[in-house]
Amino acid sequence: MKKGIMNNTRPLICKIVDKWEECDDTFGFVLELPIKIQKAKPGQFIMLWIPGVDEYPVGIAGIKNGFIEIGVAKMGVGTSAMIDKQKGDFVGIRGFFGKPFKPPKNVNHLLIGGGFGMTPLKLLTSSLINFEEMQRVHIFEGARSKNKLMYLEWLENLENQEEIFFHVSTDDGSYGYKGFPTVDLEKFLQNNKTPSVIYAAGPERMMKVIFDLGKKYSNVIDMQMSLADRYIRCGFGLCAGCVVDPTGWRICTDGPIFNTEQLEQITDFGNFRRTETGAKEKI
Amino acid sequence: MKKGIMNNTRPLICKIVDKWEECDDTFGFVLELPIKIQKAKPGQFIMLWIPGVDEYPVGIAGIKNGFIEIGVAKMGVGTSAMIDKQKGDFVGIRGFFGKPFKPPKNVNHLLIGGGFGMTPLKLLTSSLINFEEMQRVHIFEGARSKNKLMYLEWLENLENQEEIFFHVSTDDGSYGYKGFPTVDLEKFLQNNKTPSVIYAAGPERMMKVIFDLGKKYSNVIDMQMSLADRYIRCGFGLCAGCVVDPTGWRICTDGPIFNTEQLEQITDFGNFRRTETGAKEKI
Amino acid sequence: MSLETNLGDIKLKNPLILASGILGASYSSLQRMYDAGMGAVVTKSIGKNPRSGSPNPTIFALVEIKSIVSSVGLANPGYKTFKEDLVKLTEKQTPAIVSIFGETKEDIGEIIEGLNDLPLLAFELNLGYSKENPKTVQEKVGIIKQITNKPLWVKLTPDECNVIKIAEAAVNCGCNALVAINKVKAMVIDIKTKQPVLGAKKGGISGSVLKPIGVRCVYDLYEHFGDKIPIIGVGGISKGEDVIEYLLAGASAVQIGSAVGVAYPENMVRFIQMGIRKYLREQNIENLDEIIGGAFK
Amino acid sequence: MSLETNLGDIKLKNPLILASGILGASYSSLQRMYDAGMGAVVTKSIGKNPRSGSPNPTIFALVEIKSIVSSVGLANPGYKTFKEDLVKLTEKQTPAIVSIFGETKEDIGEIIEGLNDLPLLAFELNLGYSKENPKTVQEKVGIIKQITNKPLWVKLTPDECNVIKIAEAAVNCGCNALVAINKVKAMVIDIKTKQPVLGAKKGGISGSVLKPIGVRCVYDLYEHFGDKIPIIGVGGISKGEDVIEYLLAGASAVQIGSAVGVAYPENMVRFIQMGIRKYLREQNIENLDEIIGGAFK
Ligand SMILES: Cc1cc2nc3c(=O)[nH]c(=O)nc-3n(C[C@H](O)[C@H](O)[C@H](O)COP(=O)(O)OP(=O)(O)OC[C@H]3O[C@@H](n4cnc5c(N)ncnc54)[C@H](O)[C@@H]3O)c2cc1C
Ligand SMILES: Cc1cc2nc3c(=O)[nH]c(=O)nc-3n(C[C@H](O)[C@H](O)[C@H](O)COP(=O)(O)OP(=O)(O)OC[C@H]3O[C@@H](n4cnc5c(N)ncnc54)[C@H](O)[C@@H]3O)c2cc1C
Ligand SMILES: Cc1cc2nc3c(=O)[nH]c(=O)nc-3n(C[C@H](O)[C@H](O)[C@H](O)COP(=O)(O)O)c2cc1C
Ligand SMILES: Cc1cc2nc3c(=O)[nH]c(=O)nc-3n(C[C@H](O)[C@H](O)[C@H](O)COP(=O)(O)O)c2cc1C
Ligand code: FES
Ligand code: FES
Repeated sequence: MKKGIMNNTRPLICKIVDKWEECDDTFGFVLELPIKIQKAKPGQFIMLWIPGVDEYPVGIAGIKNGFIEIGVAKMGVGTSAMIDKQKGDFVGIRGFFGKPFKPPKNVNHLLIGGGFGMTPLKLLTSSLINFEEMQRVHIFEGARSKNKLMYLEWLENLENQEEIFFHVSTDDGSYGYKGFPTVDLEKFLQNNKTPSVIYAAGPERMMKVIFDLGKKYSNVIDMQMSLADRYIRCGFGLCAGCVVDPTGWRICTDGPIFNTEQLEQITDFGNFRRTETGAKEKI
Repeated sequence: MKKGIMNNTRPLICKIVDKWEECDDTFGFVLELPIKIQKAKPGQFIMLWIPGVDEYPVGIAGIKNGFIEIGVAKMGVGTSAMIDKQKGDFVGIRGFFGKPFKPPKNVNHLLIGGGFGMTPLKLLTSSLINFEEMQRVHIFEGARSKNKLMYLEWLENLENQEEIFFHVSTDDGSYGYKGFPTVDLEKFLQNNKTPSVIYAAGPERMMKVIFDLGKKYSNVIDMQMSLADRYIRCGFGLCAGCVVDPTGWRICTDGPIFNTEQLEQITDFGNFRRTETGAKEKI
Repeated sequence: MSLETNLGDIKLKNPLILASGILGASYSSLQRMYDAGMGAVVTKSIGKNPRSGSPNPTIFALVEIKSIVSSVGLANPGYKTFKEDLVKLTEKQTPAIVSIFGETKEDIGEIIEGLNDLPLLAFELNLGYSKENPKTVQEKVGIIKQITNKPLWVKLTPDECNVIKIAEAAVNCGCNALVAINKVKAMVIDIKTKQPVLGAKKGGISGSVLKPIGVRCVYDLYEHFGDKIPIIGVGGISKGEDVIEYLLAGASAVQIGSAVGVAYPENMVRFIQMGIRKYLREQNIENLDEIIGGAFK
Repeated sequence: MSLETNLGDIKLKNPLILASGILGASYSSLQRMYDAGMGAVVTKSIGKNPRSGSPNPTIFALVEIKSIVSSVGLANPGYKTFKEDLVKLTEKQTPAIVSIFGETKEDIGEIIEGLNDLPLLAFELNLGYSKENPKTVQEKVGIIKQITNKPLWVKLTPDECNVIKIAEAAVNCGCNALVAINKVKAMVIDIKTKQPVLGAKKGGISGSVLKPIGVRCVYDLYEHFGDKIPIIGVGGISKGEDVIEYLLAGASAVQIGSAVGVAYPENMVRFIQMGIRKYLREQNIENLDEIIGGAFK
């Protein structure tokens, strides 16, 4: 019983073996894992420790042969400290935490996100590509402008493949169509009546909009959304820092991925979060 | 590395499922092990805990299918408390401790002992009977008088079998021949020139006599003796309660079985022991 | 067979209480743990003012010894804000204990006054926060008992100078139960980066390593106080057998912390209860009273 | 690469010291551990008179948490008898520290006088024996420094009221190194028989659980005293990495206890040394001085 909890929860020190600018203020990193560990599933996250600075959650963009890929967007001290790190430097990780996306078979897979929400969607995309009986995969990425789009190159190369459709939008029209990614999503849902599942990751208010939109379409059989607008302390379900009301579910352990049925019960969704002190604030 | 130390060293609570008077002031017990554990080897011992009273070392007379047989001779409070226990009562055991006898192949096996020293020799006998290429097994048991002979019935029933010879002696002649068991042992060594190994367990002064005797015969290729005249506290090599000079070997971990080469280096053998305080005293 | 237990005038349906600081920062997680089968729940320690606590990392596990090293730094929203959560929690009749801390007796007095109108089961005074001695404890317990009629539990920390003396001061001033123990001072240094892992550098340890230490503390307290005051055992409980060990040492109830950090805490509570029931059945015990302090018989 | 370390005027060939009470009751086992590769060895704590110690069980392991619960009750033959062992040990130039304990300063004075003519490396004063406060420690350290010119190490126990204050008292009276930590109070109750397992009922815990607690204590001491006094770290060391963690926390050497209770203690010492060398090699460190207190940089 205990095994599950404790597994790998002390920071494991990893070497940064690759680093690149993914887009404005956002860097990709590849970390070398010092030991063999179980494979992470799309939607799970790690706690990233910048020794002497801070520790915070980041999603997993890729994992293969003892290497893990993450993407870090500059926010404050902690993320800046990571962005200042160079190849050869060491950071710690704890994880993998949380419940993953659970893609069913024989549906349209509609991935929609923006900002660092794209990191779990990248791993989900890779995983769907290897999916046996997969249907078509549609990715809807939105950002303020072109230089804020993550994984643009990667996704465009994927687009060559049969099963992937890449819909891209920017608020300022500097790339893709001008507008929110929900525009294309809605268009798709109107034109396509086969069963679809929406996977969303990004700012919670955007996800709330997507959720309300998705509910209008009966062909949307499930929505799975990654709630990342919560303060994460322990990552393994002990501290309640990340709890949502009124269900008492922990983002870090019962989430971060929640499905339609769950999201409907979470009245905090899109509305409230708790700060580091535990006080509730409007999202 | 740690695994070896810690293995099974907290008392494991066992039910007494059988109890019988083996001989005067000496009882046999069968304990039911609550969990599956590795098989004990002849010569190893356990620490027997009488809850609320004392804990002390006893040899293993038998082990099979989750049951362990021991023999306890009344000495003081601790052994009396065990003898007062009934079927259905619970006691604790820690172990198995120590290095076992290591019988080589193609030799005469000469087992000699008395008192509670017979307990490890019983398990050794059982084990030798199952030995593939075994030679003849000779058991030399001695006691003050008939009612002090352990495993008499068991050994006499074994005597029927081809390979076992049972030589029995008492100081008062009440059973077997009158005299010390060394008399028959020496006779055997004089008449039989094929390679022999002596296994001894009993009072240390008696073993010293046997050791000096065995050294006179070149056909005795090894002597393996169980040193039990030492105070045992931890049983797993931590406290030094049982150390012999000048080698610093621990009876409980490096012994209790030592071979000829080792015994020759232990100047304490047959001469000195340490008491509970650590002070040395003449044996 | 009954799992009921009494702590002075308080009757609990079973002896399991959620420990302070564990899933205790929101009404909904507290409610969840009560619904999971706890006999009662203790909130995170609440102070006078909001605190954001220690920088991360604040909590991580040491798998080898089944334990958790942490320093949350008493992050909490302050009693005024937290009251909203408490209102929601007590509306459902959930037996709730509010853990409080404060540097001065004035701070503590203010918190108690602010929360005294809620239908709480008890207050728990967390002494792990500042350096205490019998005199400071006397003052703090004194002021609380002056303000409120609600039961007061005092939570002891093993790092303190002479736990028995601290406990005596608390008991003499009318505290209604002793809770032992809080975390033991600890820290971990990462040798590769040469840095303390915790953001606060120093912290405390909880989980399995605490069991032999907590049992000892409860045993010492029971030896000293006997039936004079109920004791609540805390530290390293993760199975039914652990609960029994604490009861035998003299605890009338227990609190569970670190073990709750699992994917399915509901199952953990059920697993612990099953262990207790199995033992009681095997030993033919009808009532927990039969074994409380049983190691002294 | 060198493993040498200095404790004031004392130079050790490596930082590993056999802890008191572990294979320390006879000259031959102490010699054996020195030959196995320890930098020095500490004897079992020796008192004025012979003591047979606690009834058995006195020592057993808790596998789940890689730790040992024990109460040997300071069994020892008394300094007069033990002197014979010390003569044999020091004849071979083995760097030996004698651990001593005593209720009164007079007892302690008598022991020191009785052993002062031996070529010992140091005395170690075990404070785990009776309840100490800064004043009693001052008296005991004072009398020892009056009688002997040999270095005096003082071993702290975490159960004590304010370790820093006790340490200050010792340092102010001229002690030459601090040793931290001794066992933490603990006990185990067997739930089937409802009995405390230890013959003495109560005891202490050592082994892996002590590492985060001991590291914290060393870190606190180094933070307080800096280079003013050498610190020797003890508690839960079973591999090279553990030694490094203590050095980073501020220890100049370490003592190893529970980990020695294995079939082949020689291999254990070699394994720990290998771990240290591997780390130094990987980190390009020539000298232990480069990392002592490194967690503060
Ligand atoms: C499940 C999850 C997955 C995430 N995945 C990624 C990712 O893949 N890439 C990425 O760049 N970012 C990700 N984030 C967000 C990232 O954790 C924050 O941006 C980061 O913590 C900011 O830290 P800072 O010190 O740079 O900024 P600060 O100035 O400290 O804070 C900026 C913002 O980040 C929030 N924040 C700070 N610490 C935490 C914390 N421990 N937990 C949650 N929020 C925090 C603050 O509340 C504030 O809103 C994820 C967050 C969650 C909860
Ligand atoms: C390796 C070994 C195997 C043994 N096997 C058996 C056995 O199979 N059957 C059996 O009946 N006895 C065996 N003994 C001896 C048995 O341990 C003692 O007879 C028993 O400890 C006496 O305890 P008591 O309380 O009855 O007597 P006490 O009055 O306490 O002591 C009587 C004698 O036993 C010795 N003794 C007491 N406690 C211990 C201890 N912890 N360790 C060693 N000696 C102790 C005392 O030094 C004294 O000489 C063995 C001893 C050893 C070392
Ligand atoms: C992350 C964490 C936070 C804690 N916060 C508090 C707290 O706010 N107040 C308190 O009295 N105890 C706090 N504790 C201590 C626990 O209530 C409990 O006493 C301790 O963890 C031992 O129990 P356990 O071994 O079951 O975890 C905290 C413990 C942990 C692990
Ligand atoms: C069986 C045993 C006996 C001990 N005896 C003594 C002692 O006599 N004097 C002393 O100062 N410490 C004694 N200790 C404490 C150790 O020296 C050491 O401080 C403690 O065990 C922590 O180290 P470890 O985790 O490496 O064992 C003893 C420890 C054990 C396990
Ligand atoms: S971050 Fe601690 S419970 Fe989720
Ligand atoms: S009994 Fe402890 S070392 Fe042998």
